[in-house]
Amino acid sequence: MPIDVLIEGLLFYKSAPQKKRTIIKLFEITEAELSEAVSLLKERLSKGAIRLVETADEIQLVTAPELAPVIEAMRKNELRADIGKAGAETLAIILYREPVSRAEIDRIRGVNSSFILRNLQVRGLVESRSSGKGSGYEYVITSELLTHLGVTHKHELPDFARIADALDNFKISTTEEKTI
Amino acid sequence: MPIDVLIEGLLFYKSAPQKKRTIIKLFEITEAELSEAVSLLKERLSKGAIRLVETADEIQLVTAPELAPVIEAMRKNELRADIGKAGAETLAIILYREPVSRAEIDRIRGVNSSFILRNLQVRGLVESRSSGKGSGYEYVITSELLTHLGVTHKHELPDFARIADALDNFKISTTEEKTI
Amino acid sequence: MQLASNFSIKTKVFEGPLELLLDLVEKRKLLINDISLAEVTDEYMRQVSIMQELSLPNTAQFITLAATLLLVKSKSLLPVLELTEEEEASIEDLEERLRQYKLVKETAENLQVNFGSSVLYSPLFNPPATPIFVPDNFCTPDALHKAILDTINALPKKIEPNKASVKITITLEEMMDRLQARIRQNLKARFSEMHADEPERKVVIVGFLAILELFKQGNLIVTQPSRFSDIEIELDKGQTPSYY
Repeated sequence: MPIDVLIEGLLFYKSAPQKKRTIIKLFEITEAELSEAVSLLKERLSKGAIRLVETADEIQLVTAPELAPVIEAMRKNELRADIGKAGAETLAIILYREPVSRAEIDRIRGVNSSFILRNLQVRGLVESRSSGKGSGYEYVITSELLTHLGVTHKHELPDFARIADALDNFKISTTEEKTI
Repeated sequence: MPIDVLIEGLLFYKSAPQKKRTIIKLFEITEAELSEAVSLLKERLSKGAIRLVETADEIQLVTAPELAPVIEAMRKNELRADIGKAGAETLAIILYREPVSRAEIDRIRGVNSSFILRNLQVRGLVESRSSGKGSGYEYVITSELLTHLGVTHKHELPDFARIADALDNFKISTTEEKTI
Repeated sequence: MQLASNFSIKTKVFEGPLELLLDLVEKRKLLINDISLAEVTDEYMRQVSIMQELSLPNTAQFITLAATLLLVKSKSLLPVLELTEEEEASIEDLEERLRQYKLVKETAENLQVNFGSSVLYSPLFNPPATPIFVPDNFCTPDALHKAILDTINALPKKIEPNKASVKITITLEEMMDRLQARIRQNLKARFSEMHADEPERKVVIVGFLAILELFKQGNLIVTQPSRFSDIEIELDKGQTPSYY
């Protein structure tokens, strides 16, 4: 069976985000095969009501943006969630700079962000994972965050490349962490 | 939006059989339009992992029969794996605090627990019930698990009073912090 | 109670020093550079001293940034002031950080508006009507007791009082008062003598800035006989007889 069909079946059956790592192991495929299958699947789904959301670590099936008003009507007077000013700043930093450490988030915002980060994790919008190097943690976005922003990939956000580049290009001496 | 896409979105989102009658009313279409859209949708889906099954009254999306062995293997794997540290923590919170809302479980653990809660429900370890107030659900331990644990009274649980205190104190201190 | 709510209406609460600084620069429709930073230093210091009086939490982190701002301002009032390489770098750093924060803030505003406006929905979860009961090794009172203890140990501790190592607690106003009193006694003081016993570099800078403020207001005569030599300070008796 084609890999893209296998992956579609898995995602449909689970109806939740799945780690790419897990899929690669489960179907005994390479990273390249996964990414090729994901492209094929995205293309095939594009004519219907289902979309594939993708982050660096995970993929998930969701409804197309055009269906949002229909489903919202079904969910009835549900409150629209607000993430707050501090939450939005923290999300913006993670979204455009991931993977990013807490020290880096704190430095950019000029304040301690641990409470906000916990809150964003509780809401399933970001995840922490061990950074590989050393004992530190780094933060990445979840596919859940992208679904709330109405995009299937972060590159679809308006101006993504420009903002990501600009945020990378500030000349700041990162050794100076005394500011917090 | 084409009717077949609307119907696909609805079936995908609900992930349960839907009455044809209800769909006709919801989208203000005729019976003929419905059956034409259903044919179109069946045709379009035929290349992927999802199929549309139809009875006299209902329609539903399911995984393709060719995938049955794969899905069955996955299901068995899931049930064979243990619930893990995260699963145990979530289960323990419900055991000591029930009935408890997802929001409170998330707040205590500092991460989003929704997928873990699904797994615990699929395994028959916890169940959700409507909380009465508002739209929320609360979680309780199933009677099977209580029997399995041999617990007839919550106060017999090790350290019950001290743990209840610690969690109560945490609840108070977090509701005071309205910093976001 | 009444007072407190009045205060919160008049004064925006700033979560961090960069947010306050950016707000001051943008209120004046200025670009981010050394000139605009010098211009907003007084207002920044004023806000920080209000925060200090109200004993707001996190005031310490505002004061750290104030030290760099005072450097910027000193340099702008007295261009001959020599800054060390490290000080120059900290000023450039502050400008870059402020520009970066400005971009983050603007991006965040868009994010906040878009968040939830068009959601991609994942399928609803329908719990099984008759689940099969599959307990595992974690499903014993002891294992769950251990799990709940781990959970409680991992709960975030109450936020500790800020232990940032910022010792400077002197405000600009206090410094100016102290300075005036000393000058009244000595009539003529030397900058180096005045601060010889101050171990904290930042206090020296605050003091220096206070001198420059008084000079600007016409209360002092400041002379520096030659470059790098000591700065001499006198009270301007002619212009401000009211001081006697």
